[in-house]
Amino acid sequence: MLQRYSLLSLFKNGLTGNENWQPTWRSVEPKKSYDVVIVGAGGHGLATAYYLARNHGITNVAIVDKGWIGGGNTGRNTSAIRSNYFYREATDFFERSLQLYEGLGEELNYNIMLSQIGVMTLAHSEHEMEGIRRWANAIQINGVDSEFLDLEQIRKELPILNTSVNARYPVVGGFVQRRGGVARHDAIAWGYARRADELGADIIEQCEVTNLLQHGGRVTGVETSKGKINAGQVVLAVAGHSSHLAAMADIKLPITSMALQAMVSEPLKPFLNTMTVSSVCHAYVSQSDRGELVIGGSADICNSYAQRGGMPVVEENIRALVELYPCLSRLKLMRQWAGIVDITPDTCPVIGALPMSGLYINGGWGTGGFKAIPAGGETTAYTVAHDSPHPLVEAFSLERFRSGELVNEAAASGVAH
Amino acid sequence: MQQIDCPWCGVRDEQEFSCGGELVSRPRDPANASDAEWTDYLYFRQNIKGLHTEVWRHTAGCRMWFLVDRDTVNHSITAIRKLQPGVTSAPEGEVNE
Amino acid sequence: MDKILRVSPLSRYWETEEGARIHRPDLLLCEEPFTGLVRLQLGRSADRSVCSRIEDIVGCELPRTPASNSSSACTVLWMSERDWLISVAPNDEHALASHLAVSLESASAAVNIVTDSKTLITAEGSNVRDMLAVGCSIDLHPGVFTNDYCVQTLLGRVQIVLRKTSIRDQFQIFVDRTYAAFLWEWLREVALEF
Amino acid sequence: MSDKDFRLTAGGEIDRQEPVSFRFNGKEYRGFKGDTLASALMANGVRVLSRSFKYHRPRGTFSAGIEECNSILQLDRAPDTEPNVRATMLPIHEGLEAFSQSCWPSVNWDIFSVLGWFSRFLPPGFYYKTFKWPSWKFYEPLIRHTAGMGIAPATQDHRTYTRRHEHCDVLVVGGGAAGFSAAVAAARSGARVILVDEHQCFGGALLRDEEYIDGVPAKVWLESAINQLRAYGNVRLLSRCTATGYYDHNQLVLVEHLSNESAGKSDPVQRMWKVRAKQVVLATGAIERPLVFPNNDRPGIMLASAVRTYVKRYAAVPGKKIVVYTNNSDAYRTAIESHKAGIEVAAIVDARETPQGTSVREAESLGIRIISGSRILNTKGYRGLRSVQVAGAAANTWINCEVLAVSGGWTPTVHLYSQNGGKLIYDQQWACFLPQAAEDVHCAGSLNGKWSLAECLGDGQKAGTQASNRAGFQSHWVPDQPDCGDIVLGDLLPVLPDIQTSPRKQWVDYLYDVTVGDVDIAAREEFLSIEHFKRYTTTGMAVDQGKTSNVNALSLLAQVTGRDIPDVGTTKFRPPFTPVTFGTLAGHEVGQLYLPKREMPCHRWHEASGGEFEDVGTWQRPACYPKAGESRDAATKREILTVRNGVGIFEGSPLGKIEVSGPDAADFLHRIYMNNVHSLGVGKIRYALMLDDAGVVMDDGVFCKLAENHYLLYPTSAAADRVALWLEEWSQTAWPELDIVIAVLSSQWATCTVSGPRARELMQSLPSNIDFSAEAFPHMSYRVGEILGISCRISRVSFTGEISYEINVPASYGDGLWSAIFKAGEPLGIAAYGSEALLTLRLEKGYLHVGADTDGTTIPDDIGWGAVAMKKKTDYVGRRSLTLPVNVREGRFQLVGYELQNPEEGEFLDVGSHVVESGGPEQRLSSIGYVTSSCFSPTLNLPVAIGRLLDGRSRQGDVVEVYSNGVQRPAKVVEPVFYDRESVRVHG
Ligand SMILES: Cc1cc2nc3c(=O)[nH]c(=O)nc-3n(C[C@H](O)[C@H](O)[C@H](O)COP(=O)(O)OP(=O)(O)OC[C@H]3O[C@@H](n4cnc5c(N)ncnc54)[C@H](O)[C@@H]3O)c2cc1C
Ligand SMILES: NC(=O)c1ccc[n+]([C@@H]2O[C@H](COP(=O)([O-])OP(=O)(O)OC[C@H]3O[C@@H](n4cnc5c(N)ncnc54)[C@H](O)[C@@H]3O)[C@@H](O)[C@H]2O)c1
Ligand SMILES: Cc1cc2nc3c(=O)[nH]c(=O)nc-3n(C[C@H](O)[C@H](O)[C@H](O)COP(=O)(O)O)c2cc1C
Ligand SMILES: [Zn+2]
Repeated sequence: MLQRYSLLSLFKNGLTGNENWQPTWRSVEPKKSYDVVIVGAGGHGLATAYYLARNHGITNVAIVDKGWIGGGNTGRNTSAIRSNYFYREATDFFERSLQLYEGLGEELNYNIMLSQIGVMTLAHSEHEMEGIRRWANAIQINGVDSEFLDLEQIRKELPILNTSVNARYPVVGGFVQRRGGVARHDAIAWGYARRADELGADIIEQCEVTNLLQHGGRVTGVETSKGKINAGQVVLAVAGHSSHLAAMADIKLPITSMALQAMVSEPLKPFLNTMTVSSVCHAYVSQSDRGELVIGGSADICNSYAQRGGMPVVEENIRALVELYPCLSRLKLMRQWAGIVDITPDTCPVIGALPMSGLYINGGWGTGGFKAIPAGGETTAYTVAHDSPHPLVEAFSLERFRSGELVNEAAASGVAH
Repeated sequence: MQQIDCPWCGVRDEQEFSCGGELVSRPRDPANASDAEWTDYLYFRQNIKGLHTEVWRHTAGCRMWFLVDRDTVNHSITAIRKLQPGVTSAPEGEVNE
Repeated sequence: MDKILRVSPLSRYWETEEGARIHRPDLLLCEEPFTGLVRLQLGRSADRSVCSRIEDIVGCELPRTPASNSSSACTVLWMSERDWLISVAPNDEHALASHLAVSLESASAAVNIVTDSKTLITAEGSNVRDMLAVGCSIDLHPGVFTNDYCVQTLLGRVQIVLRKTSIRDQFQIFVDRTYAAFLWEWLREVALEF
Repeated sequence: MSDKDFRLTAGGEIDRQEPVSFRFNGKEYRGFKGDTLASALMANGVRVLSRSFKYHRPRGTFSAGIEECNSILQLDRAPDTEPNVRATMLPIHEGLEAFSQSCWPSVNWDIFSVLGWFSRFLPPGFYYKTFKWPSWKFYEPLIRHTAGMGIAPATQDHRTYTRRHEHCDVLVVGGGAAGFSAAVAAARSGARVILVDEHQCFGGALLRDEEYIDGVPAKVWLESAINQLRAYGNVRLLSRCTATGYYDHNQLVLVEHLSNESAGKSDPVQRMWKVRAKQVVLATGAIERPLVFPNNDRPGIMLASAVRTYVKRYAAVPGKKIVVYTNNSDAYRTAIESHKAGIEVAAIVDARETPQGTSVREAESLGIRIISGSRILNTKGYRGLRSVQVAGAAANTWINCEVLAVSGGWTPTVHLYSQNGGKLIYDQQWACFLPQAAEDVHCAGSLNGKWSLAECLGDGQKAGTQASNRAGFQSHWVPDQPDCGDIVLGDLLPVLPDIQTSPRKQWVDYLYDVTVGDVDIAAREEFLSIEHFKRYTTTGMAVDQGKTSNVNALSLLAQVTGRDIPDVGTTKFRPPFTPVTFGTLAGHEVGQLYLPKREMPCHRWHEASGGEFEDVGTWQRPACYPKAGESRDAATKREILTVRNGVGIFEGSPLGKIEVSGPDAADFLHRIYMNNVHSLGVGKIRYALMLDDAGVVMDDGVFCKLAENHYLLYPTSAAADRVALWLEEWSQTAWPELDIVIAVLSSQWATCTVSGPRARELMQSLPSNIDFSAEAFPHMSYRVGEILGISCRISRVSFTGEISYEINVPASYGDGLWSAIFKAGEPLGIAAYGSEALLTLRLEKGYLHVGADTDGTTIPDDIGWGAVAMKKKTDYVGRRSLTLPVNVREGRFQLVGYELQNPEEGEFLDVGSHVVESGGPEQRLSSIGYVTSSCFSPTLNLPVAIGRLLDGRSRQGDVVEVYSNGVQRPAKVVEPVFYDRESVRVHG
């Protein structure tokens, strides 16, 4: 039985010397065989396991990860959440995800610290404002909140932003999705893990998949550093490693892996209550509940599986930040890191069946799959349970790269987040 | 930041270059290439974890394209070669310009 | 009608008291407007004989590596494969270009006057390497960046051609004219440190 | 030394002739030049400098270096303030002002310290377990209030920061004994050497330890090494310079602090060095490790080496009575030095049963009381240590003292080494992680687990010699064997509290208040991976990044989970080694220098004539030229009407100019352009599309045939650079066999466009050898000649729909030519027009603007070029993609015009509005098209717009709903041309 978390449980446990806290999840050794093996215990893998159990009653499931759960991009992203996409297909999907996020803390009985501080996109010229208008109007038409802001409103909401008309790139306007924001990245992984575990799924850490087992055109399991595990169905939810895993089944993907960096400043007393995004001054920034500024920008320039980045992007991000917020120049960078993101030509995910029976992918999230975790898990679980795509992700099949029916969000989401 | 040894100009900082991604070849006879062959070239990549061959251009220097054998895991570069006539690769469109 | 005046990209600074000059202790930068420039590019079929014809005209060998060669009349800077920039005294580029064009008549080649596309800034003084190193990642050590060496690189994120002349502590910076004013502002800011 | 005086009367590297006054928490104090803020406050008897993050416990200085976890202060007053400054690293200067952070109302009386009482209800990660109902939103403001450390400044930073690129053969990080002996060895071989150290003075541990090298004091040796190195031309020594990051291909980033004083504009305060080193020697030393015991965080509890440093280097006295608590012999030196300085040493408490080593013998001989085989059980003293409780023989006695100097051994500073991917191995004997030998990095000294000076010197020599050899220098230098006396080090006994039985309030991570109890809880809750543990408890996540806490934490985690320390491992080391100021990372490239910008050849004319500039890509272009008192709109309208009715002049210099020549030039371009290249005659111009290989329209421009196999391409301004690279790319990578030359001449030419019904009249009035008559020089043709005595190239192409001449002259004549034409045009009422007017002019005529009216999905057929695209049978770039299913199906977004219905005067559709339709059971709106260009046409006195619409060509005449920001307006779908549909005027 799951130990409920609440103010009361904190109090009771405090009185009894905090000795009765239960494991958040059990890290176990693999069984011989499962109905479904999910490769990758990031947000998407864990959420898939949770929804498989909760929505479809499939509980004989293993989630295997080569490292520790949430140690991939889920544990290293700038945690921006929004649903302000351009195309209907993308908006519907990401809006579903945001709605799930809004109830997730309660549902998981785990505080994911969803902080709907709003995501404000800035325009630095009339021309850019026109592009932004097209984008923001699309969002409104798709039934999602997006609010135009003129310069005066922006000044009022963000007095420390450089809104001088003499700036190198003066701000002229923008729009905001108020329901956008951030959530605590680790809590997503731990919260889903806790519930997936409770519902019966096995979480297996330090277990690297080294090969995909197949027979007669069908996937039959995985070979791992902890031995062979048989499976009826296998889901690849390995983000930057998607191509590497798919290659084990001789499948090529429309994905390039690149290092995307993020960085934090030293912790500061709260002073920034909105996330801002700018494509000219290419950086986005928000302040976490612990006080550090969380900063992101563009990816490093070439293919990489090294979870570290170089200086050019750091300098570029910080320069952009200081340009937007000149008063931050005296603050200090405390830590920088990188994750390996799986970028597709249209910057939209690939979800669904792969050309091998029983094998599915949840990947191609690129720079923006954290916000997608609840819906990604939900739709992947559905797709696996029904062996047919969930209506929300039909447009995101691998097949679109054969017919050319790309969902070209690249134009709409100019900034990576 | 990486350092790339341009076959013409010598060792320079990564920032002077553009990376064109992994080496792919454009079908020789596009008109007779199947949709699958064509989209393979346009969109699908091996995206190797480990040593692979990719194309780079020395954009801020001699503007020449060349091949780099680079390990995508540790970024070590094992070989750099000029493009030989006959070795074709496909221009990458908008990458990092 | 009045004769049409030529205007260098840093002309606005020439109208000030100090001119297009940045003067600091042990550092002097100065625009040398209208330095004659000819761009010479050869096609694949151009062979050795074409090169020797050119070498006869320019009076020195065409460099094959990032370097420059000089004759009494001109300096030839390597730009890329089969691609050179030739600098001459102001106004001498016309004669050189037509001379080259005539001798290359049948060959696959392009000879273009590009005087107006760039401007030349000379930078000298014992602080010059340190100043350039603020925004240039090339190794400028005198033992490495020797006389006549020349590279295309970035300075303050602007593309330049950088050449070491035979004069002690003196460099030439060729910069695209449309970026020249920006680079100049950058140089002025950076030079304050020295 | 009086009771109030915490400064020794002699000794230290401070300049007693130069007093410095400064303020802390509003009170004035005095120190000396050479003091750090921490040493100066110590010398003034100030013990509480800060409060901890979670429980607001009083804290005092803990270390004497970058590992400081307590004395982290706010510098200067708000709003010009700087948070999170380490008092231990900050040299004082006259007028300096600093404040404690995270406390209210004051550091001595902090109301939030009540949180300490509730600590049992605030276990690690408590916030994950609650605050979910009614919602996090409800609690967040409260929680946030307690978050963070310093206060962010609110004003612009006026200091400057600079940078420097540097190359060297050998970079030595760390200026201690090992670093210097490495640098000397490398420099002797002739290699280019850089040595950096983060402190004000070189010397590392030599500054605190009394050592001798070959009979002379180590400091004398150091002095001579520095002088020796300075004498080499190829050596650079940098102090107050931290190597913050070790990146790919041996790039290291160094941050040098130049001065403290609020400097004038021209004096940079910091310099970032980006060094490319052939070889790297890391001699970063080791950081002393605290011991974990109950209430081990009181002010006065300090690292043993730090106590020594304050006494020896700053002549500052941390307290009148000292107890040393150690598990190794090195800390005995603290007792010895303190004793020699006249500070009372109450006892040395040693966890080992039988302490051995040179220093132990020396302490014994000085008569210092040694309590071996013992532990500290507890401490007392809220705002400053008063006494410690010692276990063992003397029955848990309390010993009074003001300072407890602790040493739990040493943690090699492996950060940079690990950042670069170096592997670590665990050393059981010294209970620490050490670097493994690696290729291009050479580790030396304490970093390598060498603890005696002699070993460090030898190790440094070896590393320096190896590094220079690998960098290609022959070092023929025979290493000397330094004699540092017969030192016996003794051993080390790891001591960790037993988590199960001991009290919880024993600090592991001081800054974020992580205690032994928290380790226990995290382990119970399955946060067993060290990375999970770190994130759950926040150990090592504060500004010190766990420099003193990480190893204790992982050792405890190993203990409580029954694993070996190497199995638990370390957390990932990441740059920067110590925090780096944003301003330093931004460098000079802020404000107007943020990104390079380009000026057109006639920039100064525009400037002088009231042009209002805007950024168009990288270009500075005049949007319009308002006259005094004229609004932008009015100016634009005037400019448009002048072009329609008279003549205007526009600078189009950003247009690309690329010449392609050579025997295969026509073949090459035929493969590049969608349009036919072969069929164009000499002197003629053709409008053509360039696609990318996915079939998407990339550029529309014109090209001109100058001669057989000699073409001049005019890509659009926005695409000029990209097209040049694009042509080179295809030529180099796909068709290297084609014999062509691509000459990019875009900057060589200035382009002045004269346009309007009276353009010809104006051209004919200028002295020229070109015949401008309609017959001799028709639309879409090209002439070379002279104008006003300058050689020029003129093309008759039009972006306005009027007769236009694009005059190209060498760029340096641009400004002169422009002025002359303008003067000549004055009788005709000429006006200069800017980019705003041009956009309207081209929109009225329905001329497409690639990038605005098209996007990354637009193929030729969508904009009405489908037939041409398919007519050419041979392959060209993008052709194959045009037959993919997506590109041949129904339901594409096609170019159309829109006429707003029932407009008010001056009203027009918003660019960026959508055409909407509602459908489905919920009558949900959906977008079926966009408005991509729109304006109120002054020429037609009508609103005009173009855009793309789902199957738009078949909807001509329909009235559709256009949506923008909640408002819907009807518009009629029309042909995307509004003005001069038959193109009579351009051909005129
Ligand atoms: C710096 C950065 C910033 C970002 N910012 C945002 C943002 O602001 N908003 C947003 O929405 N998204 C953002 N993203 C993207 C987002 O983080 C990811 O899209 C998302 O976390 C992907 O989740 P996942 O579960 O698919 O992958 P991951 O969390 O990466 O999980 C994949 C797991 O697969 C495991 N794995 C890999 N190979 C194997 C194998 N062979 N065997 C077993 N296991 C294996 C890995 O160990 C890993 O744990 C950012 C990403 C980065 C790197
Ligand atoms: N006996 C023991 O137990 C023991 C333990 C530790 C040290 N020691 C003594 O300490 C000395 C060690 O000599 P050493 O040279 O190896 O180390 P060191 O500590 O003397 O010098 C290292 C120096 O490098 C600096 N540094 C570290 N990281 C840096 C960075 N990223 N950028 C710039 N500077 C950086 C440090 O501030 C320090 O000044 C010897 O004298 C040794 O005897 C003895
Ligand atoms: C939103 C967010 C906030 C973070 N805040 C901190 C922080 O306050 N302190 C810190 O040391 N690291 C912080 N990190 C970075 C982590 O320490 C770590 O670097 C990151 O998760 C990547 O893991 P790795 O460095 O172990 O590879 C943060 C990471 C994220 C994603
Ligand atoms: Zn090159």
